Amino acid sequence: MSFERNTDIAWCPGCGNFAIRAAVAELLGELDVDQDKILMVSGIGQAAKLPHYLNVSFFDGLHGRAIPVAFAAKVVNPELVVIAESGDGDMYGEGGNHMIHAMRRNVDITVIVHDNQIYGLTKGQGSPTTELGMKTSVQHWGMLSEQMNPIAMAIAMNASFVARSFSGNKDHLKRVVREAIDHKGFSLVDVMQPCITFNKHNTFAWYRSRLYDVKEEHSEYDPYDRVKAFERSLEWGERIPMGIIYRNSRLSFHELNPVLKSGLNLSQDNRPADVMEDLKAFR
Amino acid sequence: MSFERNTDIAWCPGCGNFAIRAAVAELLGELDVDQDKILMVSGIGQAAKLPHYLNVSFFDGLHGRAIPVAFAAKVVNPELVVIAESGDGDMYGEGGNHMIHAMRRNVDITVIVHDNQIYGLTKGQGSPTTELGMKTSVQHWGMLSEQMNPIAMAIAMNASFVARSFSGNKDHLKRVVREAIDHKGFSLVDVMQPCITFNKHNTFAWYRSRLYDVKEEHSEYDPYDRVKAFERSLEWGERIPMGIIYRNSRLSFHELNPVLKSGLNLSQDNRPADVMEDLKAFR
Amino acid sequence: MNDIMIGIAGEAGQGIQTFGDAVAKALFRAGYNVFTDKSYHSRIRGGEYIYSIRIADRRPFCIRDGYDLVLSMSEETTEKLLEKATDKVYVVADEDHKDLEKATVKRFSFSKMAEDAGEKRAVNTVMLGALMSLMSVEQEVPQKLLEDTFGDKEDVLKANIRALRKGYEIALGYDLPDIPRRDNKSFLLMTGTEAAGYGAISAGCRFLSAYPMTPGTGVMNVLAANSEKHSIVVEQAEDEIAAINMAIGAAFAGVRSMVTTSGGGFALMQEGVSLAGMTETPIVAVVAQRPAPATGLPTRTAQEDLSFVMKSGHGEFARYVVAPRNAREAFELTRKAFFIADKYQVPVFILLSQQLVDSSATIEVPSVNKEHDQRFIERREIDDYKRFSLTESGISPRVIPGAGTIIRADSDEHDEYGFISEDLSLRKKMVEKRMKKLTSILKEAAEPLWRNPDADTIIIGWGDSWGAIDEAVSEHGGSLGYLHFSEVFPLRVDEVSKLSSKKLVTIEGNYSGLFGEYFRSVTGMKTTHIGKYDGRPMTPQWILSRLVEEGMI
Amino acid sequence: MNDIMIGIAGEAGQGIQTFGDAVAKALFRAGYNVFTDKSYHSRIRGGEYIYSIRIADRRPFCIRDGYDLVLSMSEETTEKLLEKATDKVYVVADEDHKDLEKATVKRFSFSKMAEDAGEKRAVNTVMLGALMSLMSVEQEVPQKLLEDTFGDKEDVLKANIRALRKGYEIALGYDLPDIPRRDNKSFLLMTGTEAAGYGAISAGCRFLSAYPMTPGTGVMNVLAANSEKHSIVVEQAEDEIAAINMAIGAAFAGVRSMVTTSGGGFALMQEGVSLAGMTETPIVAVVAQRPAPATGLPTRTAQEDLSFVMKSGHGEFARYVVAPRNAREAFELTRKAFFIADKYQVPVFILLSQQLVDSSATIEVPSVNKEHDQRFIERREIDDYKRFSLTESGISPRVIPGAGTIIRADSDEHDEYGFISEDLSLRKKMVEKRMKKLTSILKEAAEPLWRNPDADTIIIGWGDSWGAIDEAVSEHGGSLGYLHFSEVFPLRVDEVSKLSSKKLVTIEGNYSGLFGEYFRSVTGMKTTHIGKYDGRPMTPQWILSRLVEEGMI
Ligand SMILES: Cc1ncc(C[n+]2csc(CCOP(=O)(O)OP(=O)(O)O)c2C)c(N)n1
Ligand SMILES: Cc1ncc(C[n+]2csc(CCOP(=O)(O)OP(=O)(O)O)c2C)c(N)n1
Ligand code: SF4
Ligand code: SF4
Ligand SMILES: [Mg+2]
Ligand SMILES: [Mg+2]
Repeated sequence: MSFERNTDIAWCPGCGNFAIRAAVAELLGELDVDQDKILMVSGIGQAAKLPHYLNVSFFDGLHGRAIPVAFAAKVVNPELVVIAESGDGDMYGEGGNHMIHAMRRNVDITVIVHDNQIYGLTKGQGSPTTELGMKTSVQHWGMLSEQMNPIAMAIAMNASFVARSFSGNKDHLKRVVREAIDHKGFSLVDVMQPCITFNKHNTFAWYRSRLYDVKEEHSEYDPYDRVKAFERSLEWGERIPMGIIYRNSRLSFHELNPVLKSGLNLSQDNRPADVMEDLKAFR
Repeated sequence: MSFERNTDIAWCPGCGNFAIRAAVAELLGELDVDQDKILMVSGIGQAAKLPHYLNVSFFDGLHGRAIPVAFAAKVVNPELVVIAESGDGDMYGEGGNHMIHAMRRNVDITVIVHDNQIYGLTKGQGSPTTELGMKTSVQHWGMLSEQMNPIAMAIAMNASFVARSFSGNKDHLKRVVREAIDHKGFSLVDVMQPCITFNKHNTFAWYRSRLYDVKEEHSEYDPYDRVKAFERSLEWGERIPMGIIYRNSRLSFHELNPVLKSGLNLSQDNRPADVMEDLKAFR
Repeated sequence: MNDIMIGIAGEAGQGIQTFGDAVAKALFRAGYNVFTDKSYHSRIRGGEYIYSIRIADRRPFCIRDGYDLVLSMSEETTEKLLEKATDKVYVVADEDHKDLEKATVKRFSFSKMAEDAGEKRAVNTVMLGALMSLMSVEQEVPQKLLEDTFGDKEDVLKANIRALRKGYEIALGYDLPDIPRRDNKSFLLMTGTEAAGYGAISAGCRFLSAYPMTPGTGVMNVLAANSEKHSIVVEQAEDEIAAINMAIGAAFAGVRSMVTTSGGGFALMQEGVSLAGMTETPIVAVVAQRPAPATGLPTRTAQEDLSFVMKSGHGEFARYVVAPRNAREAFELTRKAFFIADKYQVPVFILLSQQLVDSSATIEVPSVNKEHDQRFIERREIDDYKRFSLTESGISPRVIPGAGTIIRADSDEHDEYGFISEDLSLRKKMVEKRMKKLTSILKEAAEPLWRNPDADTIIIGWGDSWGAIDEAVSEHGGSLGYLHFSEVFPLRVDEVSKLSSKKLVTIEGNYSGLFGEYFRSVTGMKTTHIGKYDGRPMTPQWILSRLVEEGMI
Repeated sequence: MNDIMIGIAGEAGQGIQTFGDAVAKALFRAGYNVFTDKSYHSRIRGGEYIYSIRIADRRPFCIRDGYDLVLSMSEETTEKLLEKATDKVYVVADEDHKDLEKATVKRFSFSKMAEDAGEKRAVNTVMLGALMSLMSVEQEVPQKLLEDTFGDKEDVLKANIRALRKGYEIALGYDLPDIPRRDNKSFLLMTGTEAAGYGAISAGCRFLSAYPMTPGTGVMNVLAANSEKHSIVVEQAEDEIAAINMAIGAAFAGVRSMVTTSGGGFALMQEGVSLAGMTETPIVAVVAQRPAPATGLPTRTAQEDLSFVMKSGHGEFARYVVAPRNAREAFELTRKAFFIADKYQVPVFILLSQQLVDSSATIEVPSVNKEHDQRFIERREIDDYKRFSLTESGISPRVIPGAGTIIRADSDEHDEYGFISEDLSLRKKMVEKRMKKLTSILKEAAEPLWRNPDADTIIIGWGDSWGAIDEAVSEHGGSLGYLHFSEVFPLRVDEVSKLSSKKLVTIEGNYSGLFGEYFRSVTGMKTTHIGKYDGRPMTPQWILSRLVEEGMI
C-alpha cells in the first residue's frame, strides 16, 4: 500500500511541500515498521497539513505544540515511531520553547521542520528564519530581527541529532530522515522548502545553487565534533551546508527513565492501581 | 540616596541573592542616569523579588514574562534604562521562547538571570540549568534532562552581549552588569547564585573554586569571535568561565526601526491621530 | 427591499478578492448601497472563494440567501453555490465554461477580449467592464480604480483600460431590478478590519504587538501599513503570550497599545489578561471570532467566544467588552475602548468576527468623540507616589515611568505603593478597589438598541448579528422586535421590565446560547435560543424561517 | 461542639510543618478527630507560619475563629495571631520568649531539655512530648512517629526519644475540655493533595505533566513519589502549555493522564483545553485555586476560578467540572473525573483550593467505585475506522494508536475520520455531536447535598466551603439550611422548586458571587451574595456573623 493518500491537496501547485510529501511517503513505505505503528504529530500551517495527505495515524494539534504531544505519545508507547512535523513559524516561533526543551529531554522522536522561511498559511509574514531585510505584509521595511539559525541553536542545546536537508533533493531528504528515525533520541531535520507564493527570494534555484552535503564536500567532516559542527552551522549565504551537521550519543529518555527503562509500554499496561495498602500510611 | 530599600526581605539569610542586590544597588547609584529613568522588570520567583528591595521603578509581572514587558517599555520610551531580571526557571524555562526571540530583536535592554540552578520559590524542583543527576522533590532519581547552557544558546542566537558572573564576586558582577547596560543592544548576564536552601550542590565554595574570568585568564580572548566563544561556553566542570564570553556589533532595535530611528519617544509623543484624510481612501 | 445579490465564484489564487473589491468599490462610487461578504477556505490556492456583493435600495448590513447574478470562475464552486440559489439565477461565465445542472450558463468571450486588449491577465478587467456597463456605472469610475492599481506600469494600465472598454461593450443581458443611486460622498465603504484599525490609529494607538491569526491579522496589517505615517510600532511577536505582555509593557510605559488575535491566540493571552487586571494596566485586545474549538474553521465566522472573553483571565477584576454591530461601530467603539481602558485602567476587549472583519459595508463617516482622546495620565514628579492608592472610585491617579516619579506595579497582591504584600485586610480592600470600577463602567455603556419594543416576540442579540436581525425585523413587521447589544459587559439593561410577558428569543452565532445564559444570569429571564454554528453569517431569511420553526412568529 | 484550637505560631524555616504534622498525626492515632490548616507566606524562610490543629467531638472540616492554646515559636507571629484569639488563650513558649500584650505567656525550658537530651535541634520533640502528655496520648504513639522519621539515624533517634520523654514530664497546665477519643482504624488523616493524588494513582493515571505552581504542585509530588511503584511517568514541563499538550498526547496514545496547576498556570492551558475538547481527548486537570488575579497570593485560598474554569477554552465543547468538598471527595471525585473523561472523551476539571490542598482532615476511607475503572478503549484492528463517527450519544468508539488501526485527530474542524474538513453542514453535525454529550454527563452527576431544606434561609455553596457551611448550619439550627454542590458543571438542580419563596444566599470564596451568577443563569433565581476574598478559609463564626449582618438570619 502506498503511503500517499489520494485526496485533494490544499497546497499551491508547485509548492516545495509536495516533494517532502513524496519523500516521506516513500521512506515510510521502506521502513521496517508496521503502518499502524507510525504516528505523525503536526501543528498548524501549510506544512502541518502533511499527515492528512499520507496514510498514517496522526494527531494534528495546535499551532506550535506538536512536540509536547509527540513527546508524550512516544513516552507512553515506545513501540510507536513518532514523527513531529510542521512549519518554521510553528516550530521555531510559537513552539520555540518546546523545541529547545525537547532537545534536553532527548526522547526518541524525529522532528521535521518544513522551513520555507515564511508564514505560509497566514499569508506571508516573516518567520524566525526569514532573512534580514525581506519585506512582508507586516514587515513593510523588511525584517529587522536576526535570522534564527536552528541548526546552531540545536547544537547549542546539545540536541542529539541535527540535520538539514532540501525538499528539492528527494534522495538526500529520504536518507537524512531515515537516519533521523533510526537515531535513538531526539532528531531535528530542518528541511529547506520553497514557498513559491510568499517567499520569492528563497526559491528552488536559490537553494539548489547553495546547498551542499557536508559529508560529500568534506569527507573528513565529523558530526560528533560539537565546536566544528557549530562553526559549520554558521555558514549561510553563497554556500549552505546540509546533511547531518551534528550528532552525539546521549542516552535517550527511555533509556534513562526508571519507569520506562525496562521497556514498559504504558499504553498497554493500563490497569488501575490498588492503593488500599498505600492509604494505610495515612492511619 | 541609596538604591537599597530598607525593608523586610523575604530571602533566606545567606542566600546568594543578597550579594546581587548589593552589587546592583551600588552600580545603579554609580550610573550616570536619573533614578526615575531606571525601570526594572521582573517575573516571579525568589530572584524576581529583587526590585522590591531597591529604590527603583519596577514592573513585577508574570512568571517567565519579564522580557516582553521590558522590550516594549524600552521601545516606547528609549530614555529608560531597562533591566529585566529573574530566576533561571523563569527566564530559561517558562520564558525560554521570549529569551531566544528577544536576542533576535536586539532591543537595548539588560537581562540579569539569577541562576541558582533550581526553582527556589516553589521549593526546589529542577530548573533548566540544574545539573544532570541532581535529586529534587520531583526528580526523585535525579535530573535526566540535559543541563541547559544559556551562554551557548545565546551565542547560537547571536545575542549581542553574553556574559556570566557570580553573586560571590561583587566587583566582577558590577563590572559586567555595567558593561551590559552600556552595551547598545540586548545583553544577557547569567549570574551564578547559590541557593543555600535547595541547591546543596552548587554552593558558594563550589562556584568560587571553579569560576574564572576569561579575559583575566586568557588575555588574548576575543569575545567577538563567535566560534571561539562557543567553544569557551562549553566549559563547565572543574573550570567555569565568566566575564564577557561573547559580543558583537549588531545594530539595535531602535537603530533599525524606521519609526524610532530618529529618537522618537512614543511615551511622550502621545497625541491622537487625525485620520479624516486617511478615511477618504474609503470613498 | 429591492436588491441584487451578485456572487463571484472561483478559487483562491484567481485574484477574486482584488476583483471583487474593484467591483464593490466601483458600485459604491457610482452611488449604490453596497455590502460584501467573502467566503473562502483556509488555503492559499484552490478551494472555494466566493465574493458576494449585495446592492440594495436601503443600506444592507448583511447578505441574504440566494444569488441573482453569478460570475462563475470555477465550475465546481458555482455548482455548490447554486445549491442555495434562486431559480432565476443568471450565471455568467467565460466561453470554455461547462454547462451546469441547476442553471443555464451565459457564456461570453472574456478571455479572448482580454487577449485582444493586449493583456491576457486582464480577464477580470473585461468582466468588470461588462458588469459596470450592466449597472450603468460611468466608465470613469472603474477606470480610476485601474489607474490607482496600475499607475506606475503604463503599458499594463493601457491594456487594462482597453480591456475595460471591451467589457463595457458586452451586454450581459441580465434584467436589473430598479435600485436607486445617490451621492455617496458622506459615506465610506469599509470592512470591519479597516474600521477597527483606523479607529485604533485615530485613538492614538502607538504600539501593536500580535502574532498572526486569521481573522485577527487584518487589524495588524492596517496599523503596520500606517506605521511610519502615524508613528506606530507594530511588532510581530514570537507568540501570543509575548504579544500581550508586550502590549502591557508599552501601556505601562505610557502609550495606548493593543493586541489583535482570534480565539486560539486569545486563549494563550489569558494570564496576560489577568496581569492587566491586577496591575491595572489599560490595554485593548481585539478578538476576531471564528468557529472553534481549537483551530476550528479559520476563515469562517462565529459568535462563540462571548463567555470566554467575559470570563477571561483567572481571578476577578473589572473589564469592559464591546462587540460592534458594524464597521462604523467598529471604528467608534475601538476609540471608546481605548478611552475606557485609560479612564478605568482596565483591559478592554473588542469582539469582532470573521463576518464583520471581512465584510465591507456602506457606512456613514464615523464620528470622532473628542472625549475619548483623554489619557488620564500624569507626567510629573510626585513624592511618595502610590500607584494603587485606595480611592472612592477605585481609580488611582496614574503616572508613567520616566517623568520624575518612581512607579511600581506588581502581579502579586500589593499595597498602595505597588509593593508585594501579604497583609490580608489590605488584600480585601484591593479586591474591592479593582472591582468597584465596574459600577462606573456600567454607566459609560450606551443603551442597547430597541426596535418595535411593543412586539410580542423580541429577538435578543449582540454584536455583528445586528445587520441580519434588523433586516429580518424590518421584513416581518410590527409583531417582531429586537433588543440588541454592542456593549456587552457590564450589561446595561435599563428597561428590562418591558420584556416581561413577551416571547424572548436569543439569536446568536453559537450552539449554547451564550448571551441568553448571560442575559438570564443578569435579569433572571429565560429565553429561547436559536443558534447558527455552521460558520456562515446569518441572513434575514434564515432568521425568519427559524423563528417560524420555533413557533416564535 | 466541644473542641480545641491549637496554633503553632512561628516562621517558615523553623520546621513547623513537620512539627505540626507530627502533632496532628499523633493526636489522630490517639483517636481524636483532627483537622489542620496551614497559614503561611510565599517565602522559604521567615514570615508567618501558623499551623492550626483543631480537635473536636465531631469530625471537623474547617477551623474556627480563635485559638485556645498557642505554641509560640515567634513572638511576632503570635502577637498577630492573638489579635484574633479568645481572651482565655493560653500561650506556651520557650524560656527566652518575650512577654506579649494580649496574653500571659507560660514559659517552659524546652530548649534546655532538648540540650539535656543530647540533641539541641530536638526542641520541637520536647514540645511534642509536652503536648502529648497534656492530651493524655500514650507515649508509644509519638515515639513511633520519631522512629519512622529518624529510623536510619540511631543516635538522633535516641536523643529524640529522650527529648520526647522529657517533654512528657512537663505539665503545661492547660485545662483541657472533654473531647472523646475512639478507635480511628477506619479513618484516615489526609490532605486534599494526598487524597487527589492517591485518587489519581488509584484511577490508574500513568502520566502526569506539570509545571510547578503553588498550591497545585503537591499533587505532582504525590505522583512523583509513587512513580516507580505505580509505573507513572511524571514529567516536569518547560511551561504549562507543554504540560497540557503532553497530557493530551499521552491520553491520545491511550493512558489516563493529567495535569495539575493553579489559576495562572491554567490560564496558559486554555488553548490546550480547547484542543482536548475538539479532539475529544480525555484529560483531567487539577486546578488548585489561590487568590488572583495574576500572581495574587500564592499561598492563600480562594474560590475565584469557577467561571474561568467552566468557560475555559475558546469555542464550545462538553466538559465536566467537580469541586470536592473535602479530602474524601477529592479522592473519589478524582476517580470519577478520570471515568467521565474516558467515558465521554472530554476534558474534566477538578477545582481544589489552597485550603483543601493543605488541610488534613479525619476522613472515612474513601470508597473505590469499580465502575470508574472502565476505560472505554478498544485495542483492535478496524478497517476504515472513523474516530469521530456520528452517533446518537455523540460518543464515538475510541481506538488508540499502535493496535492495528489508523487513527486520526485534528484540531481543525474535521470529518468522521478526523480529516480536516471545510464542509459546513458537517461542521454543524460535529458541533452537535460534541455538545450533546452534556445531556448524558448531567445524568452522571450526583445530587447536591441538602441540609434542612425546610429552613427559611438557604445557603447555596460549592466546593471546599462545605466544612464551614455545614458547621454553621449545625450551630444555628433549623431555620438555616443549605444546598451544596461538588459536581458543579453541568449543574444538576432537581428540586430547585423547593427554593422558591426562601431567602437564598450564596456564600463563596470570591467577591462577585460567581456561583450565584451561574445558579441564576440556570434557574433564574436571584441570590444574595456573601463573599470572602481575603485569602483565608471560611469559618462557621464568620458565616453566621455575616448572615446576621445581611439580615438573612
Ligand atoms: C495559537 C495560534 N496562533 C496563530 C495561528 C495562526 N497560524 C496558523 S498557521 C500560522 C503560521 C504558519 O507558518 P509556518 O508554521 O511557517 O507554516 P507554513 O504555513 O509556512 O508551512 C499561523 C500564525 C494559529 N493557528 N494558532
Ligand atoms: C504561570 C506560572 N507558573 C508557575 C508559577 C509558580 N512559580 C513561581 S516561582 C517559580 C519558579 C522559581 O524558580 P526561578 O525562576 O529559578 O526563581 P528562584 O525562585 O529560583 O529565584 C514557579 C514555578 C507561577 N508563578 N506562574
Ligand atoms: S503558500 Fe507557500 S508554503 Fe503554502 S502551499 Fe503555497 S507555496 Fe506552499
Ligand atoms: S530558597 Fe534559595 S534562592 Fe530562595 S531565598 Fe532561599 S536560598 Fe535564596
Ligand atoms: Mg513556514
Ligand atoms: Mg532559580
